[in-house]
Amino acid sequence: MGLLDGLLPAYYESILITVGIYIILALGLNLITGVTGQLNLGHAAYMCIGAYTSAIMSMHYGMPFIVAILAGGLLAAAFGVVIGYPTLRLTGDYLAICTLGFGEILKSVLYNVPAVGGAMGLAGIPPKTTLTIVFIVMIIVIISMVRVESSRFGRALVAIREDEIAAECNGINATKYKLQMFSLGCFIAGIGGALWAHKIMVLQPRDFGFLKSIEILNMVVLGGLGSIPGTILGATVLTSIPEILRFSSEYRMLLYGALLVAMMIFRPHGLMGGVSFNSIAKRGMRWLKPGDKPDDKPGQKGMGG
Amino acid sequence: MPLLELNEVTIRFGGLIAVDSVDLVIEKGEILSLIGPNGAGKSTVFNLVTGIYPPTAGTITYKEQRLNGKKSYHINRLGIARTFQNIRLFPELPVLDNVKVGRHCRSKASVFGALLRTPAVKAEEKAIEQKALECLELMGLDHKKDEAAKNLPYGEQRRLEIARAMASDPELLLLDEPAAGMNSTEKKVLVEKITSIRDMGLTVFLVEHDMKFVMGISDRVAVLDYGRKIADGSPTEVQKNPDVIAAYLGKEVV
Amino acid sequence: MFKTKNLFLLVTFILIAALVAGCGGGQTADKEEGGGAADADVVKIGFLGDLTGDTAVYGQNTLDGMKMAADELNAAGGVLGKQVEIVVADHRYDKAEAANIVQKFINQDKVSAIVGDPTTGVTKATAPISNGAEVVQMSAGATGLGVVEIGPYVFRNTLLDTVGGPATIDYMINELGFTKVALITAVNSDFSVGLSKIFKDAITEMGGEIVIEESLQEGDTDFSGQISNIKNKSPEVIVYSGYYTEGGLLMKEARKQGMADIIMIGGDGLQAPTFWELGGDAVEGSISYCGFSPEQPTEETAKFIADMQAKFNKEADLFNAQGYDALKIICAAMETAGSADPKVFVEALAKTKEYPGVSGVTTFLENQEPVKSPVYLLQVKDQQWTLLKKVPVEM
Amino acid sequence: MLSNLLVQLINGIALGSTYALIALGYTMVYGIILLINFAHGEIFMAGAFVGLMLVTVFKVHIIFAFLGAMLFCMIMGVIIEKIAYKPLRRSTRLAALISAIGVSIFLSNLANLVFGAKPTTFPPTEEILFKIQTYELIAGAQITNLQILTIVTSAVLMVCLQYFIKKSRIGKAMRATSQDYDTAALMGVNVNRIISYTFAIGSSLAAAGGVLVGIYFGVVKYNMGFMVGLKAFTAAVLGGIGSIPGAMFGGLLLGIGEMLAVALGLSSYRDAIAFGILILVLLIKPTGLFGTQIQKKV
Repeated sequence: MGLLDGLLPAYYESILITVGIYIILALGLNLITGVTGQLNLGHAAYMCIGAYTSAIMSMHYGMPFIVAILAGGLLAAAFGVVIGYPTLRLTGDYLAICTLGFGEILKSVLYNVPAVGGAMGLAGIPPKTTLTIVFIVMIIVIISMVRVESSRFGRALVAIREDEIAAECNGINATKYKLQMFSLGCFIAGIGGALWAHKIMVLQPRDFGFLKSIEILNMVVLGGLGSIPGTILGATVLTSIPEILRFSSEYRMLLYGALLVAMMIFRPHGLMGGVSFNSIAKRGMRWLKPGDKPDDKPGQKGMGG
Repeated sequence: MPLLELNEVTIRFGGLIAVDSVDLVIEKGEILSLIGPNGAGKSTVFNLVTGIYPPTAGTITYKEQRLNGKKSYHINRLGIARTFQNIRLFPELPVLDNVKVGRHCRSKASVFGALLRTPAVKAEEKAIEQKALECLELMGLDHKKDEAAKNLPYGEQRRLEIARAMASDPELLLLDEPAAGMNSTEKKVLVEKITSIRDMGLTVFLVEHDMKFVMGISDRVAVLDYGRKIADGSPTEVQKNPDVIAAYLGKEVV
Repeated sequence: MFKTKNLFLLVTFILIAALVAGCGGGQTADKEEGGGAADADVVKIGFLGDLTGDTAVYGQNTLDGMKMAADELNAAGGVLGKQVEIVVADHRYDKAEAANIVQKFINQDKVSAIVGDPTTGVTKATAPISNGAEVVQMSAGATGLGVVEIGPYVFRNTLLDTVGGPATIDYMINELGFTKVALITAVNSDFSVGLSKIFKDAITEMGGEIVIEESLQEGDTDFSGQISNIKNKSPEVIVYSGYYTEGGLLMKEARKQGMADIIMIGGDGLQAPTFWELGGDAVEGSISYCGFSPEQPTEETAKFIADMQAKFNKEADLFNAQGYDALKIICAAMETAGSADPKVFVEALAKTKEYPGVSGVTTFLENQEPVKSPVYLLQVKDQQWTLLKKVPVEM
Repeated sequence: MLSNLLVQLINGIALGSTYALIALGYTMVYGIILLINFAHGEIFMAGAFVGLMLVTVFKVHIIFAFLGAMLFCMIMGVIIEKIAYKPLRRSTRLAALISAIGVSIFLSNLANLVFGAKPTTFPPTEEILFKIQTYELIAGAQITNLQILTIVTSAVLMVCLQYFIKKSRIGKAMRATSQDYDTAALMGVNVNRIISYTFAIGSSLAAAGGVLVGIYFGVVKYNMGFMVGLKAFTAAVLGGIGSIPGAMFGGLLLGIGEMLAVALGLSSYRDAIAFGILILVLLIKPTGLFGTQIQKKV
């Protein structure tokens, strides 16, 4: 059994798992859109690829969960390369609409492939995603993102976002870096999708539509583009708000829409725009730094719940 | 053997010939200035050399290598670094990180290296920081290393661009109007800095409007007008050249 | 500078919290329309459905039916002497949210049973959770494969397509004599894809011929292309496996393009007034199967249709009826077992026999599958479903 | 087969002309403030509902309902701009985009609350307009009077718009603003007013599209704006966003492309084909069919 599983009431555990998965997904998108500035409106497509791949791996080939997760991430990354290679030379909104288009195409194709169940989708995926596993993966992804951010690679990505021509003139092969970044972002999305698949147990193409991509994008923008703590906060807030607003059933999405507008007007750079873990650390805010919490060192992997 | 050689280089934008079969030679260790009226094609020459535009005709050779068709990042790695007329820093990044980016082509940690943070990567990162600090010190900006580049005053932003370019250990430094918008004290400092850069063994190729600045610093001056080179020689020779005077004061003088 | 940032975050959270508190308060009052009884005196039943997403229309209608049932029960003294309270939650067709909701129903609200979701996908994503927690979940509409197999606490109240589909095709081929068929599927609807397969097998088995297969997307409105293709192949009948919205639009388009006499044959997905509201004269003569007949209504059905009209000012549809029945069947089982504890009343529920619901007479088989017998074949005449044939079902 | 192709071509033109009407709004707004106005599809939906309400509740003649819907959405578009976009004029484009998405979510859920999720029906065409008739064209192909009406109305509106943009003072100011926002402002163009005009015109065209689609398909739904909006935006990009003839052409091309896909028996891949066309065009000509190549300035 996992270290964290069963400590909390099942409802909270379920929400925390969802939050964790969304943090992972949002961090992947933050790398693409926040750090490198390439607007991606089709992030859910890569999540979808990861989810389907891992589900097939678990169900048809009986692979261990870790293999299924990695396979999901890798195939999503491979698709990221295939899609990214021709499209990443487009800029701004043209890239955005291409990523959106790919998402819709993928959905449309999945409806027509009987091998993955068409509209009925895949069902009976073993529920292997536990809070412990999500937490471990999330911590790994957060640490990776922090490391990327403060590396030569991360600086190159920000340079591309800030001024692509100046970046090229300073020795950065923008096309190559964008492609690497895009596939890394897609890899993370694929992993998030794999965790999702093994929590929800059922996959249908319509779960991964444009709205899902927008939902993840909202998390990144709300938290503050390019800011890792911001993205984590954004994912947490936006995943919990609908849960908190649960009782206003009919008015919930109405409020959600209004909240987005208000947020952008009063705080266009997001809740924590420009805040990084390093800057928090520098200010002595040790309690927000990853690795400080006692639960950060899980002794063993949780299997099954 | 010259360091950089432009041989009948031409570029056309639609019907407009921005640079018209220009020949230009830069020798190692000199300071060459390219001057000319507005729209003469000076910055375009820089953009051709740094691979932003591919030339329509002609060849550009750097240390016996053809630069035609090479990408900007490749050219940077070969040892050419530049600044921009309309400052192109990475505004949201801190000053130090701007310079660290400049070191990019002289370091090699990959994505995986960044993720694993191997000792080699850590050592490289340290070296990058060291180099970046040196460059900042050289341009007198080390006390501002943690500030966001966008918050620097104009003159310091120009100096930061030079620091960033220096971080890649270039042999040839292209400076696009480095003195623009500076007051005379700042210019004086800048002249010192550029001269000391040349004394470090670098070759400096600059585009400038300010005649006094150009004449004071340059070993040689070339003049462009309507995309054509109309003069090339020592500052005093160029100042006396009737074509140059005509280009600056108007055709009716001729 | 950092302080202002902190302050801002604080203010944001307070605002959000206030917002939540405000809304929460308003809604709680709203949903306790059965009377403000204390927790111990109510039987809580969760409604799991989509109120704002792609499938909102099915969710909203199921909920309306459930509200009707709860009101009636409460007016008559409730269940086991307690008031019935519906706990409402919207998952906007997001399975992650649906899973969270079910966890909340079970652990926070401590519901006795969950009614919902009409779609097979969400049911499959949530039923394993309720089954694991030993709480009854009854889907009011999921017709796909592999639902009740999830476990002993999972039920569904719907007419199974494997029963109604072949009966309808049999009537079409052997009594109406239509053999050249155009089959249309809504590719993004699991219900339609499943039913199309049943239709297709039945057609080929009984000697019919599918001259053209077309597909559409649920939610689209432009079917001119599909109809043009179909017209080109001149079939004798259009068989459509999806829901009423697209069904009505398809027939309207067919008339527009001059296919004057062709009729549509479909599943119980066509069972809603929307079908002729959208299709108008074009759907006259169309046939579908269903678990009940409004023309020869049982007492319950007649009353239900009238009450829906009175309470919500709308004509009852299939989802209204299935939601209504689901809640009542569960409550009846509670009465029989004398307990609102799912571990106790689940046995009584599984033994439900010939329950006279408004969506048909329901019996649960050994494997929990529902059977509604007889199956009624209905035809649209003067914008009403009229009885064509009763087909008894062998159990 | 040939007649079927012709019929599908006509179907495609009818569908495409509604895409084009909506695409114009996207393209005009984008041309001026570089914002993908995601709420535009919802304005289209609102237009359809307003038209429907005017016809059924207020018993207005369809022509006045059509104009009424255009007027209503004109005001609505301007108000949306003032509330949700204007305060964001100087912030990042992504912030404005998210705001637009917020408006879109808000409006469609508002419609869901007010009208319910159930599709609402438009009165039959013979009651509000005329009886549907089919006319034979060459080679057995047919066209209905409703299709003719849809195509002609769209075409008339688009010609009017083109004339307005080219000839009127406001139109010229719009073109100036879209070419260079700051310079136009410096030259004395009241940019705020021009933006309001842009939203007004774009929104009223979307409303016109909404009512036309409502009549044509007979159904109005709270989420009808989403996919149509996405397709119309695709059409705008296809044609070269910012270009008005581009939007018209892109709309038609997309409509015809979809219908040809259906004609070839690929109706279940319809969306995939629509977006596939888009991606291909962008890869071959990154600024869209009618877009102008912008020389990167260094």
